Amino acid sequence: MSITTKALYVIISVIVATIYGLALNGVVRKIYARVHGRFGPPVWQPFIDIIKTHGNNVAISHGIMYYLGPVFRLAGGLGTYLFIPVIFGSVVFSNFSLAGDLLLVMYFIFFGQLGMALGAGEGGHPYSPIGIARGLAQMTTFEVPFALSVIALAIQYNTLNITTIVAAQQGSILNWTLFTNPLAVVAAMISLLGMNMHSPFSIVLAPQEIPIGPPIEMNSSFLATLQTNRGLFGAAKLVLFMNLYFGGAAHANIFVALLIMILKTFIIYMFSVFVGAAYPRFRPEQSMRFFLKWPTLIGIASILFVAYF
Amino acid sequence: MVNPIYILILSLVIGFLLTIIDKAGRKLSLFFLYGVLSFNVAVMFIWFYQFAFVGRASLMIHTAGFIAPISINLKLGLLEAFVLLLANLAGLMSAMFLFKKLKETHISGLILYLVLIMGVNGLVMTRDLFNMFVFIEILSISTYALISIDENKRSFSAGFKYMIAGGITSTFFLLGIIFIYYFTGNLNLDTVLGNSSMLAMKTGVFSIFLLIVSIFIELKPFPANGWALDVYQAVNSGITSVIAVVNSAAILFVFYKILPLLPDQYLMVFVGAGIVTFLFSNLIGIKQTDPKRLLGYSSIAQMGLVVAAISYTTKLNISQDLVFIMAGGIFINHFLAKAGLFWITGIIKRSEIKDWGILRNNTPLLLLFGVLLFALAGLPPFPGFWAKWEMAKIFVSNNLYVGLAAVLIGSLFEAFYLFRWFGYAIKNERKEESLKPVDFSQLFPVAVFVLITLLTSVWIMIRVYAFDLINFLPVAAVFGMYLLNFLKAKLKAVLAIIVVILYGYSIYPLETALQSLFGIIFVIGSGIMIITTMNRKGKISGFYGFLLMMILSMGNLIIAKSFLSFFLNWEFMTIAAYLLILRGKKGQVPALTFITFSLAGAYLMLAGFGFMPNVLSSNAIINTIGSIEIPLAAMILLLLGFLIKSASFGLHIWIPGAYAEAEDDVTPFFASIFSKTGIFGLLLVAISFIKHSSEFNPFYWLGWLGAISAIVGAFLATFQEDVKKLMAYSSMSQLGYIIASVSLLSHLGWISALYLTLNHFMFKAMIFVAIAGVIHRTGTRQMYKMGGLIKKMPISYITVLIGIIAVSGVPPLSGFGSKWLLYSSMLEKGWYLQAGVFFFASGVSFLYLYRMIHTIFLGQLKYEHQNVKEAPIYFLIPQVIFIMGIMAISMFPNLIIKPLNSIVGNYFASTIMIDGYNVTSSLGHWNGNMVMMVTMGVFIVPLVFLILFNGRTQKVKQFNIVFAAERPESPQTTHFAHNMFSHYYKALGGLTKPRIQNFWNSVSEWSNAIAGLFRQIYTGNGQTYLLHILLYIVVLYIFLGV
Amino acid sequence: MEEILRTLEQQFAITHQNKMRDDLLFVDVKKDQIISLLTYLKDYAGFTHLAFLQAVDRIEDKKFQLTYMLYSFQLKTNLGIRVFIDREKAEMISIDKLWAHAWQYQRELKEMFGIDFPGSPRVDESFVLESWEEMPPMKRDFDTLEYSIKTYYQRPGRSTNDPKKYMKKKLYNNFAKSPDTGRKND
Amino acid sequence: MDKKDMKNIEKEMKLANEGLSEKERTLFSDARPTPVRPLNKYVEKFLNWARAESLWILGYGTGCGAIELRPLMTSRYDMFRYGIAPRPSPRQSSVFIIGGYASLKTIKRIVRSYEQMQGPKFVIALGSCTINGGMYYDSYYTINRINYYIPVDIYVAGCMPRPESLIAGFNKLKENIKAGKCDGMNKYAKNFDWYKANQKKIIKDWNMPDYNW
Repeated sequence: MSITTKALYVIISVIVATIYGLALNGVVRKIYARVHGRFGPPVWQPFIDIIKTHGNNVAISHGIMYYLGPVFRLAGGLGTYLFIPVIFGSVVFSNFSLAGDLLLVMYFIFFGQLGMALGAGEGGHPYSPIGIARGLAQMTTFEVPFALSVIALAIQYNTLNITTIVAAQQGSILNWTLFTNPLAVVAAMISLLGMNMHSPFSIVLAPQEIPIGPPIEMNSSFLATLQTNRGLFGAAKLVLFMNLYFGGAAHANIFVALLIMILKTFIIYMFSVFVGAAYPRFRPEQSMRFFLKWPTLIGIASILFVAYF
Repeated sequence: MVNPIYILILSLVIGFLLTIIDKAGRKLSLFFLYGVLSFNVAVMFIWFYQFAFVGRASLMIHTAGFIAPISINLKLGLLEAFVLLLANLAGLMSAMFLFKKLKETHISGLILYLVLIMGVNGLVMTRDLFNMFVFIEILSISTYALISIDENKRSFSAGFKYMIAGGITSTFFLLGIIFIYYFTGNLNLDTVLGNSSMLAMKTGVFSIFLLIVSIFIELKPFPANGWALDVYQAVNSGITSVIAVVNSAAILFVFYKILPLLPDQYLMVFVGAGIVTFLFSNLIGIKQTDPKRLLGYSSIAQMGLVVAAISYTTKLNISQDLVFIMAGGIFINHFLAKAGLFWITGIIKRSEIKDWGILRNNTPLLLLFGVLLFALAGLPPFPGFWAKWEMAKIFVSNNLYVGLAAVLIGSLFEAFYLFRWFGYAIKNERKEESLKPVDFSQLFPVAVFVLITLLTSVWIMIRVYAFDLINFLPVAAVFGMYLLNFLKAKLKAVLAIIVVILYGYSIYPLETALQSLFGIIFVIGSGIMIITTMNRKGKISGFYGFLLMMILSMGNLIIAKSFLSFFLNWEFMTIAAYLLILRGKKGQVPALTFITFSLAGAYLMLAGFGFMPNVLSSNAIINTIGSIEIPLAAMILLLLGFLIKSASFGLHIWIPGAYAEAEDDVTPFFASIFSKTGIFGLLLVAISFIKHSSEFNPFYWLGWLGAISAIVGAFLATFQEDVKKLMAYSSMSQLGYIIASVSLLSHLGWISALYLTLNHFMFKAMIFVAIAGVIHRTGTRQMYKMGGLIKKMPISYITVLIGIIAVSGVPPLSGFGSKWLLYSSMLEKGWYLQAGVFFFASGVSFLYLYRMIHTIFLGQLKYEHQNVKEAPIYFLIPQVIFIMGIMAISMFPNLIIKPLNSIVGNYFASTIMIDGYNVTSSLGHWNGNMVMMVTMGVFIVPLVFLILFNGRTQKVKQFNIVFAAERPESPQTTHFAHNMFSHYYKALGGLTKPRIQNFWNSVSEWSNAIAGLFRQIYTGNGQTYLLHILLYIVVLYIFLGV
Repeated sequence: MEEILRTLEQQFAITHQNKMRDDLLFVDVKKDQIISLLTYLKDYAGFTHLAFLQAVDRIEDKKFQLTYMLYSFQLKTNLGIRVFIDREKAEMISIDKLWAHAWQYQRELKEMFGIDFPGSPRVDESFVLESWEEMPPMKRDFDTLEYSIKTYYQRPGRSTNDPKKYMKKKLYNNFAKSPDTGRKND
Repeated sequence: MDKKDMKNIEKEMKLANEGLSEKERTLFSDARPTPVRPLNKYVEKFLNWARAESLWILGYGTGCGAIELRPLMTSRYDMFRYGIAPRPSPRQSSVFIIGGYASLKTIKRIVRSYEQMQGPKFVIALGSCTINGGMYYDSYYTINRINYYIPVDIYVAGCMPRPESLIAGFNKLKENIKAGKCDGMNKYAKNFDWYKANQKKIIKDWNMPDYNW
């Protein structure tokens, strides 16, 4: 495959994911509104917001690291997405999954977070590091059940290669990890709640206490970059979960496969949306203790389950 | 050839004449005194030379014209000559030390002194039991009198106690003689020895017991030695050193002479008693704060050890060489060091070790003090070290494990109090007034003894163990740099770099695979790091010497050809590290903790090496270890020793203090290079283990230990305010990764371990150097006092940024490679839960890394740092070098993966496939180069996008923040830094309670309390002491079981 | 309560007593007796709570009237202690030693009326007004309209109406005719 | 223009920041706001549409009128359907609602927050007090005309105006934005000295930089 074709494929893949991710955000806002008994913003509101923030004609920058923070963040989102094969068997959507396996994806997630944390840190606003300190602290704990669940997968499928994991789940719906290793899925889904930073784990952004937390100083195009990443990165995470636990998206027709992906990721996302709509927010230490209690035990149980039974 | 009998005669004659000579003036009598003493030394030197180098047979001197056993006969052999040479030398030197005192005191002092020396000479030479008694009495009486030379109440009372003890032992000795005469009809030692069958029955043994026990009591066994301690404390230092050294030597020789009388099966009692004395005296020693009493306990302990060594070697009938190294080593070590130290206490005249900071003002004296103290603590290259080495081997080969344990624990106690003393001398908070200039007459004896100590050490190293010159390099470096002290620091640094380069070049041919990797870290890494120290100004004496010592001994580790050479260099390294830590501003306590833990580790290793089979090989042990099966006990002991160096969980107490309090530009050495020696050791053991795997696998547990170290280290690091402590705990955590991956004992695991080692070496070095630069500029280690320094120190910031990305394992930098290898290898091996723990630990590492980089470089710049400049160029050079290193192996992972693959290929069959830049394991794949390319791509695209789409971008300053519609008051209140992870502490801080610290604290408290308890038996009451002696004899008799 | 009042009369020369309700009384006292009076009330009579301390500008009498409003949790009674101080040289003894929170009231009075309380903590710091340079605004001789016109750019064309008349005219024309209000007006 | 002139101009562009102490001056930016030239006409039109459809209001209730903002978010009034959303940081908001009377103390914070918003930015002045002081017209501590201190795009009169009026105001604002009439930011920059003089006249303890970036 020539570089140009690959580049073209990657661009297509990224654009699809970004649009999907942002639209998903819009849909979710609509759903929230309906739950509240409102009309809610139009589904395309996230796109308008991004255009508008990009269209701001003045911006402020606190320094080079601040400038690069959103870049890091988006690069993290892009990279995470690009290391995941989105659609099983598709060349266009295979991205750069040749570069590494599941571990690479798991660690590349941190790339954006770290860069953003540094950029926000240079902003000089105390709320940024407060939010980051909370976010990182929470991250250390929700990563534990997820990591345990991934280890269980690695034992189960004897590989860390995402494509292979997806391949192993093909054939029947009963081959999905959801059914072959439900404990691992439970652990991972709980940690997904933390990853998505929906309530009850939304203390990082806590608009009331520390207005919006880390990105408080972010403005104009910086903010737009972050918003773009929110769509893309969200989609990447969901695609990862779909691949690992819900059989991935595979169909001979690429559009059907995309539809399958959209359907599956939507359902996965709805899970955290429902939980978020139903539960109030945890305090930081509560959420940390929570993740290290039941989800971790479930994760350990899933490992023991696949390793020894 | 002068007949040694003239020594006795001359001493007596001059002794009697002195009263008359003194009428002509004290000068003349002093002349005669020194004349006689010098004569003694000269005679003994000639004889010693004759015996040792010309090979003369030993000399029998018959008195009164008859042949023994009818007359008294004297014997002068190699041993006698050796002991007497030392004793007479000590006598002469002590007299010299006492020059002022002898000038003023009554003439009887001089006479007594002469008589005492005469007694010693006689005692050593005589072969007649009754004559022995006579000489003992001569010795004792002159000693009683000399004790009270200072004419104060305490010395009188001490003398009296000494007299009581002496009296009672003499009585027993006499009783013994009577019995022996009754049974054998003879008192000549040789004859009695020849007829020892006549003494084989119970009463015979009892009579010998009486004889020996009285001598033994004179050697002050625990606990029947209260009288001696008062003497040590109360008496003039010159006399004390004579009593502690010369008298003891003579009595010890008597003990040695009559010991063969006792049947072999009873000797163990004395071995036991000696070791008990050693252990408990040292235990009580840790309570002492009076240097003379402290030395007293040390003396008693050392004598106990010598007695044990002599008794044991006599029992085993081992080769004369070993006896000399083992018993003689301890003896000569004790003899020289103790005499010297007692003299120094006489010079300093401070009765609290806390007040010894005054010593700092006199560099030569401090140097002498240091050498003697290190010798006494049994560190290499001094004779005590070799003795302990041989002792460990012999004890282990004869299954005397309890004895070995007791000796090693005792040694640790001794080292602890000695180094505490040393610490007070080198460092304490107080300002000291300057020391009065020391008289040459007082300095000279000490210098002579130090010189002899050194010469003996060198002699042992060359003649007995036949070490290469390369093993001398660390010590040579210290002395070389001491001689070049007048040079400027920069010049010395350049010199040090040249030395390191030359050294690296010279050992390069000796290295293969694994060695080269560690060679890069130990030697090249050190060379780069020395550049950092070039920032120092002035002469900074005593720094580069120790630095070179550390570097060279680390280099020697990888090419060591025998266990002894390995251990020797290991100890050199420890000493150098100790001295470097001690240089720090508040280095006293951390250095003491460090040396205590290190020596504990060293003693464990010593015991471990005791279990090892002897290897004679022309290749480095790291290459030959595979063919040696390490016994399990040795393995565990060695692993424990190495784990202390690599700061594993439970043994990590020393690490924060040592890293934090060492000077800022030295800490990188510790964190990035020195800590790898422990890993090297682990690999050493592991290589042997994989070739001879046994049923019990300690490495499985080591893996867990590594995991716990990783997580606990990360937690502890998270809650530090002090940046260096944070990084220290981070090191502990990272070393936990390495320990665990070494313990995997698999191909991928070891690649991971070596990759981590190299990676940790680079990022820890660059972070610590950058931090050193920051501390240098801001003058504080507290992170919350900094902030916003990115604008002032951009290069340091970039270094730290790249460093933390490499630590945390975020792609695309090299850290991810290590994480990928680690998890892949763990999952491959089936260590699932451990892998989970490591995931958690690497998550927590984000916390402390972010905390470090944010609170120092981001956020609000403080007023006081408005004019801070970028770190000096010397700090930046190493940083840039390491950045390039990290970037190179990140971009082109094959640079490192391929060599590692081939290195580890020597031990395991390869389980990975390398295809271009793609590394495939059994579980997954990783293409470092592609990751880097993709990352750069996805980074550049948004950046260009942002630059294009941003409108007018105004660069603003630190206070232009939305502060809830207020304006920030001051940078201090706006910077979020202090107690950054309080919420995390609330949730999980319970895990960081200093349980381990508390454990070790209580260990030290308990030792102190027990020591205090035992110390109480010394009431200071003469009658009690008498009771002790009698009871002791009874107990010993019961143990003897005759 | 009666007993307390009697004690007050006998011991503290109360000049005036006014019972508004069963649980609300006012007494007037001389300036120099305020500390001893308050101490007595707080420590012996159970009036432990200082509800507020405020001032009234009695410009006609050239006096400031200070009211210390106390409350007794046992008697469930409010007791107002009124002190009249000279308006020209407005100065009062600080009671922050009796009630620590009184410093805040005193700071406010200093800012709004210019009454000084020597020794009261932070009494000179501004309380609500930032950067106020005129005379204390609550003094009745301060003309706020004039100040506002001078400072804040009145927008021309603004008219003021009496709310009652205006409402009648503009919005609720028939309001007066409604039976409910009509009766009251009669 | 040679380099020297450029430098001089740059120097003139700098603000004096006289309200700050010497030490603090280094911590605040001293750049002067400048008017922004519009982009291509069609691009600007498109962006104006986006700006109008995505109004982020600063969550800062400056006066009693803030109480009227809450109902807007409820299901009864549902401002979200107009693309209006609250935003906690001025950096990210585009609409500033002056909620009623602004006291001297508040105007300081209003100015600061307004200047911290990134352009284009719009101001809705809510209630009579913002227009002419309303019932506080004679107060010694309440300003009468908010447009002397920051440029106002839309006034919503009333005391208090109901949420419906506010929504009407928003819709008017949208119209104006789409028509390209809301140029408050440039107005502020062009008449910066006048606004600043007015602000400084009433704020006596000026302890912030002349322009809060």
